[in-house]
Amino acid sequence: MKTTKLYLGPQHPGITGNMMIELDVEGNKILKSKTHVGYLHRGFEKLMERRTYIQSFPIVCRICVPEPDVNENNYARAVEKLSGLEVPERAKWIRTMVLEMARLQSYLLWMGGQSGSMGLYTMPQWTIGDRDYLLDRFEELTGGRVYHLYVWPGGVRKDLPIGFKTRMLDLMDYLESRMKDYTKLMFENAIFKKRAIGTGVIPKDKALEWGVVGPVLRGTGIKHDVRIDEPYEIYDKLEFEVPTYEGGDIYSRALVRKFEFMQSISIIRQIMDKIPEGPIYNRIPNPFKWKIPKGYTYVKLESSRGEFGYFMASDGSEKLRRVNVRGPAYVHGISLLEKILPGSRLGDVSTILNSLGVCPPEMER
Amino acid sequence: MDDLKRPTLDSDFTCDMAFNKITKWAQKNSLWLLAYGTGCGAIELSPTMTSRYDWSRLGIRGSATPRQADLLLITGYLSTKTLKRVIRSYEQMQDPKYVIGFGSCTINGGMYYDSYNTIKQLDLYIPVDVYINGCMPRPEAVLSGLAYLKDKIGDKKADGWIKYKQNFEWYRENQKKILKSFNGDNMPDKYNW
Amino acid sequence: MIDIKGILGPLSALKFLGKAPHTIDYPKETKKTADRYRGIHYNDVEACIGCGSCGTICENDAIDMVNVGFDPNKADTGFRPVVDYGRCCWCALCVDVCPSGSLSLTKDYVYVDDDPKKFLYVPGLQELGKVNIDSTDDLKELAKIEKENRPKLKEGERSWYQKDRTEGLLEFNRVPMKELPGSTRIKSFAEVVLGYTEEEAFMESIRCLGCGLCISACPDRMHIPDYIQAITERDYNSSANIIYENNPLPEMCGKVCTRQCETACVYHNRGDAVAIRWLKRFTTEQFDDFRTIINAEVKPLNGKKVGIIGAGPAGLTVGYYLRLRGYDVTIYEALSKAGGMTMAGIPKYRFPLDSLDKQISYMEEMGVRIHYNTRVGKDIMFDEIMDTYDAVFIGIGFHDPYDLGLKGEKEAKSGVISAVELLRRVNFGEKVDVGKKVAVIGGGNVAIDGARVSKRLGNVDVTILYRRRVQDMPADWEEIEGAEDEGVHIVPQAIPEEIMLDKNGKVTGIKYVMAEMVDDGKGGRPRPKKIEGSEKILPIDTLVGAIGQQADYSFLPDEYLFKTQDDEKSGSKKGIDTFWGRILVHGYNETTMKKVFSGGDMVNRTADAISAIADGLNAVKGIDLFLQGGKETKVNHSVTESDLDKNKLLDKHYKMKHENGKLVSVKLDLSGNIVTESVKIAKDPDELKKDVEKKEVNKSTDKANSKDKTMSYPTKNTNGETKKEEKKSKSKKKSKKKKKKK
Amino acid sequence: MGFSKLTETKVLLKQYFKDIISIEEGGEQRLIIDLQSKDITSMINHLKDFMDFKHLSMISCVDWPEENKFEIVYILTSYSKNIVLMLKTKIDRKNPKLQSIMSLWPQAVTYEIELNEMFGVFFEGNDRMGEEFILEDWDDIPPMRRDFDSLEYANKNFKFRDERKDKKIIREFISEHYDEWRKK
Repeated sequence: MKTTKLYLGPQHPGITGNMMIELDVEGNKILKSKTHVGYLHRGFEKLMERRTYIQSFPIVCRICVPEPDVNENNYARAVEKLSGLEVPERAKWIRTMVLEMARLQSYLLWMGGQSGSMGLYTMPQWTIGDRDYLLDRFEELTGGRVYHLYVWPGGVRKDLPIGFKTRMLDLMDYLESRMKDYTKLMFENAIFKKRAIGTGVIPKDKALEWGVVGPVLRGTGIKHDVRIDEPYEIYDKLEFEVPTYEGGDIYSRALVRKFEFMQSISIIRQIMDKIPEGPIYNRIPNPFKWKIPKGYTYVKLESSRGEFGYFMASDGSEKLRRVNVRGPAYVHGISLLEKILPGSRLGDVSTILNSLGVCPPEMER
Repeated sequence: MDDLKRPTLDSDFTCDMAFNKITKWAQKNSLWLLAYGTGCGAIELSPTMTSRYDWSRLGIRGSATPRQADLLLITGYLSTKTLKRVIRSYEQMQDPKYVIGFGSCTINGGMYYDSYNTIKQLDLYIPVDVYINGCMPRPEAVLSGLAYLKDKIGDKKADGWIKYKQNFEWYRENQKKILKSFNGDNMPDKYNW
Repeated sequence: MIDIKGILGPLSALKFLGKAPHTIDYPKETKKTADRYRGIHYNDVEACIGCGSCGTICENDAIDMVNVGFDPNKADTGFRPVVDYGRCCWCALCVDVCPSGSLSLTKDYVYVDDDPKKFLYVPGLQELGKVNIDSTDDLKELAKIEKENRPKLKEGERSWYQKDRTEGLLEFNRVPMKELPGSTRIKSFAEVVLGYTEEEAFMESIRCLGCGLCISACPDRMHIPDYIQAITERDYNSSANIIYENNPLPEMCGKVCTRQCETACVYHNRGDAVAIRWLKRFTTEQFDDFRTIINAEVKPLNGKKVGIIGAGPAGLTVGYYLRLRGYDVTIYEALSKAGGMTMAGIPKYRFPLDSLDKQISYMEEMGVRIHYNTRVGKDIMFDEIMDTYDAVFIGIGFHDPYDLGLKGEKEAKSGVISAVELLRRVNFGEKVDVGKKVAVIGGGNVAIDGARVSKRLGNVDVTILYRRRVQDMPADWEEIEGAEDEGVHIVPQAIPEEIMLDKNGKVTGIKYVMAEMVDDGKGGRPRPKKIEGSEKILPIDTLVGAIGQQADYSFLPDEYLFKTQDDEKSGSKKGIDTFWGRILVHGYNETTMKKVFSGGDMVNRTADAISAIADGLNAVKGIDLFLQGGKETKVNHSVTESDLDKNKLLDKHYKMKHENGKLVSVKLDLSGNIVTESVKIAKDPDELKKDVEKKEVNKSTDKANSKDKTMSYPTKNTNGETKKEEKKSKSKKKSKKKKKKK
Repeated sequence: MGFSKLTETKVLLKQYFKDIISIEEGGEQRLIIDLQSKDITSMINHLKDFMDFKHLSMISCVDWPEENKFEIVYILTSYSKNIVLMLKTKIDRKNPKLQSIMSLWPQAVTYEIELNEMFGVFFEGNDRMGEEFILEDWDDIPPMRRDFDSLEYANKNFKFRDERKDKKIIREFISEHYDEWRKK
C-alpha cells in the first residue's frame, strides 16, 4: 500500500493546541510520527533573564495555559529556596488549595477534550461549563479567571474572601455529584471503553526509561507522585491516596484521573476544614532592588500531567541568570509520542494526544 | 498605515440593495470561525463555545478547514513561525472574511514586547477588524467583540479583507520582512483566492 | 459481550433535557465580576504624585510617565501614568507598588474597538477609547479636561487596590531609630540619637524606590537615591563620595538637617518616609576620618584668591569647593570655632563637637585656610578684604536675636537671655546659670533647643510659652516630642505681656495672657486673640527669648550699601542691595555689587544649613565663572550664558526696587544693570505688610528701629524680619500628631 | 539510624569518582555535583545502571560569558532513593562540544536538539544535531546566549506603535530638571 505523508496541524480541530505532527501513514495505520513544535515559542526563559524576580512572576503563569498555578507555585518556591524567604503557614495551605483547584479544573478540561476527541460532544458542554464554576471561585480568590497571578514569592497576594469556604464546599459537593453523570456518560460509555482500552499503550518496563510521569505513569501501574516522594507545601499533613492502574492504555489513564479528581475534592475539603489563621505573605524587601544569593535549584511538583520542574540558577544580581522549565508535555508530546504513535490508527491520534496531556505552550515556552 | 487605500465596500456589490441586505444579514448571523488557537486566548474559547456562554446562539460555530471559515481569531501572540501558517490560512479563506485580534499581544506586542520570536503589530501583516481588550479577554469580552463585529458587518464597515486585497503588495512586503524563507514556491506573490 | 450499561448509561443525560441552561443572557445583563477582579486601570490623578514606580515595575513596559498638564512641585513631578493596553497584562503589580495608593484596577473589563491606537489612555483623566492618541503631544491636550469631566469611579467599582499599608509590595514602616530615654538624656549633653547599625541601615536603605523625588525637594540637590543605593550595596565608600560631591558637611547634615527631602519622599503620604537623614548619618559614621576615603581631586593653585567672611555652612562650602577648583581660599571667622550657626546654635546633644571637628579638620587638610577670632570690621576691615581678594563671599548668617519687645525687658538687669546666646555660650563651654525656673518664648526649633538645653543645665523646670497651638509650632515634630519626653512643659496659646522684675532688676516672673484662636476671615491660618482677664503670672528665674534672629551688617562700610535714592539721583552709586535684612542676590548668588557673592541664612528664605550649602555651591560656580572670565572690572557672565538656559537666568534677574513709593521688580541685564523699564508691578508695601503678617512674622517694631542705626535701609524701618523658625517646613507628621492629641 | 540515603549516595559517589570537583547538598533530597566534562558520560552511565537514577528530568545549560563557559546541567532522579542529582560541567564557550547521551534516554535527543538550537552546544553522537526544532529561519546567534539582546533584536526586526516615543523615566527627568547647576 502507498505510504502517504500527512500533516496534522498546526490548524486542526483534533490537535490539543498550536502544534503539528508529521505522520507517515499507510491507509489507516501510522508508520512514523514526528512532532513539530515552536508555533508558540515566546522565549520565556530569555524574557525572564531580562526581568527582576518580581517582574518575572506575572509572566511565568503564561508558560502553561491550562494550568497556570503550577508555574506560579514552582517559580515562587524556587525563588524562596534560593533566597531563603520564609512562607507563612496559612499561605502554604492556600497554595495547596490553589494547586488542587488547578488540578480539578485541568481534569475537567481534559475530560471535555478526551471525550470530545471521541465524538462524545455532550461531555465538553458539561465539564467545561462546570469548570467555569471553579473559575468563578478562582476569580473570587485571585482576581483573575485564567491567569491568576496569585502565588508570589513569599506567600500569596490576598487572603481568602469572606464566605469563600462555604461557596467552595458547596462547589465540591456539586462536582462530586456531577461525577456520577460523568461516569455514566464517559467512563462507562461503551464507545469510550471500546476506543480507549488497548489504545496508546505504554509498556510498563519502558515507562520510566521513556521519561513518562504523572497520571500516564500511574496508568502503567508504577506508583510515583511528587506529592508523596518529595512533599512540598503541606502535602505531608494531608491524607490522600495515589491510584495506579495496570494497562498503560488510554482507559487506565482515564481511570487514574477520575480517581485523582475525587482525591482532589477530598483534599480541598480537608484544607477548608483545617486551614490555620495567620499572615498570608512575607513581603520581599524591595521589588526593584531585591537580590538573591548565587545558587542553583531544581524544584518540582505534581501537576495534573505529572512532574513539573523548574531549574533555576541565580548569579547574585536582581535578575535570574537562567531558568529552565521542564513541563511533562515536553517529553510526552515529543519523544513519547514518536514512540507510541506508530502502529496506532489515524483516528486515534487526537485521543492519544489528549490522554497524554500534551500542552504545546509548555513544550516550547 | 495611513498610506493604505481605503476600500469602498459598495463598489464590490453590483447587485441591488435588497439582495445586498440579505447577504449582509446572512453573513453576520452565521459566522463560522477557523478552529485555529494561535495563542493562549484559545483557552477562553472553550468556555465561550460551551454551555455557559454558548456562542452558537449568535450563529457562531467552528469549522475545520479555512475554506469554510469566515472568521479568524488571532487569540493572542503570534510567533513568527505561526504567522506564516496564519497568513496561509487567511489567504485560503473565502471572501468575505474577518479577523479578530485578542488582547494586548496583537496590538503592541503585549507582554512579549521584547521577545525575539513574536510579532508586535498584527495589522501590519493581516488586516484586523476588531480588537478585544484583555490578557486574556474573558468570554464576555469575546462575545462583545463578536457582537461588535456583527454590527460592523451589518454597517458594511468590516472591510479588512478588501483592504488586504487592494493593498496586497504592502502587506506582502511587511510579511516578507519577518518571514525570511518566504519564497515563490509556497507563497505566491499574487493573491491566490 | 455487549456492554449494556455502557450503551444505555449515556441516555441518562436525557434527564437534563428540560432543565434551564447555564447560558447567561448577553448583552442584556452583564455578568458581575468578582470583587477583586483585575480590570481596567483607574488613577486618582489628584492623589498621584508622578513618582513613576508603576512604570518601573511594569515588566511589559506598558506604562509611560507623561506630563498631562499637571504642574510639577516638590513632591509631585506632574507626570501621570499612561497605560498602553497593547502591552498590559493586568498583573496589578503597578497597583501593588503605588506608594500613593492612587492607582487601582476596576471591575470593568470590556473594551472593543477597531482602532488599535485607542488602546493607549490615561487612567483617571479620560475614558478608555474616548480620545485618540497619535502622539504624546495629544496627551498634553488632556490637561484641558476639567475636573468635573474626568471619569468618576463609581461606588464599589474599585476592585484591586491597596486597602491599607499592610497590602502590596511596599514597606511603609521605617526602621525605628534608637534613642536615649528622656530621663537619661537630660542628665548630660550626650548625643540623643544612637544611629543605625549596619543591618538596620541596610533594611532602611532597601526601602528606597529610587524615584528621585527627594532630589527635587533638596535645596542642595543631593544625589540621594544614589548614595542610598550604595548603602544597599554595602559600599559605604562610594556612598560617602557621592555625598561629598555636593555637600562638604555631610555629618552635620546627617544629624541636624531639616530634611525637606523626607517630606517629598513617596512614602511620606501614607507611611514613614525613607530615613534619608539617618542614612546619610550612617554613611558618615562609618569613617573616623574622611581623608582616606574621599577621592576628590584638588587642583593646583591657579593664583586667584578668594576671601570668605564667615565660616558657616555656606562659607565652608565655598571654601572647600573653590579649593578643589584650585583657588587660594581664606575664611575669616569671628568666633573661635568654625561652623557658624551649626557650631554655635545647635546643641551638642544633637550635633557633637567631634563630628564637626572631623569635617572641619578634613577641610583644613585640603588647604582651606580659616582665620579664627577675626571679626571683619574690627580685626580686619572690609575694604582690605575687597582689595586683597579677587572675589569675596559673604556668609555671616543670622546671629543677632530680636528683642522680645515686652514691658520690662529693657529695665531687666539680669535674667533675660536670648536662646541664641544661651546656646552659643553653652556650646563654647561657658558656665551659664539659669536658676531653677526657665520660661522660653517662641515655638521654633531655636526655642525648643533653648528649652532642652536649659533642661540639661541642672534640675531646671522649663516652660515654653507659645502664642498659638502646639500643632502650629514651626519646630520639627521630633523636636517637640523630644522636648516633651524630657519633661519640658509647653503652654500653648499664651501671649507674654510683661516681665516682672524685683527692685534689683532681676527677673522674677512673667505675666502672660491666654489666647483663643480665631479665624482670620481670609482663609488663612487662625490668629490668636487675647482672652480678657485671663492673665497669669509664671514665676521664673530666667527668661529665654527665641523669636527670631537677624543679620548684623555693621561691618559693611556705608559706601558698600546700596542706596536706591542716591542711586537714582546720581545714577552711579552701586553697592550691596538688601531687602528686609536679606542681601539680594541673583543668578549665581552674586550680589548687586561686583565680585561680591553671598549666601546662607541672610540670603535665602528657608534659612537652614542645607540651603546655605546650596547657596555656597551656587556661588562657587558663579565665582569660578567670574574669575575664569578674567575681567575683574565687570562681572563676566558670558560663560554662564552659554552654560545655562538663558531664559532661566533671566528669570532670576529680577530685583525689587522702590519707585514712587511702590515696590516694583526690575529686570537686570547680565552684568547687573537695569536694562528695561519696570516690567512687573509688585504688591504695594501695605499689602506686602499684610502678607508678612499673615505669615506670622513676629516683629518688634520699636526694636527693629533701634537696630537700624547702623544700617541705612531705605525702607526697612516699619517692617520686621521673617522669623528664623519659619525655616522648618511644617511637616505633615504634625497634622497626624494633631489628630493623636485630640 | 545510620546514614541517610543522601549521605550514602554522596559517599558512594566520592569513592567511585575521584575526579569530582565538588559535591554538595543543595537542600533536602538534592545533590549538586561538579564534574569535568570528560567524566560526564561515564558518570551518567554509572548512575543509571548501578545507582538506580533511572529518570532524566532535564538537560539544561547556563551561560557564563564572563568565564567564557557554558555550564551543562543534567538533572537525574532516582525514585527509589528519592534523590535529585544536578550534575554540572563547564565546557568551553568557543567550541562547546559534549558527548550525547541519546542512547541512554530517548528524550535526551529532544533536550540536546534544543540546547543545540538555543545555545549552539554540539552533542557528539546525536544524529539530529542542527535540526530546526523550535525556531524557523533563524539568522542570528543562538537566542538563549547571554550576549544576544532580545529587545534589540525585536527593535530591529519588528515595528512597535509609534505613539509612545517620548517615554520619560522619572529619575532621569528629575536629574535633568533639578540638577541644573551641577551639569558639567
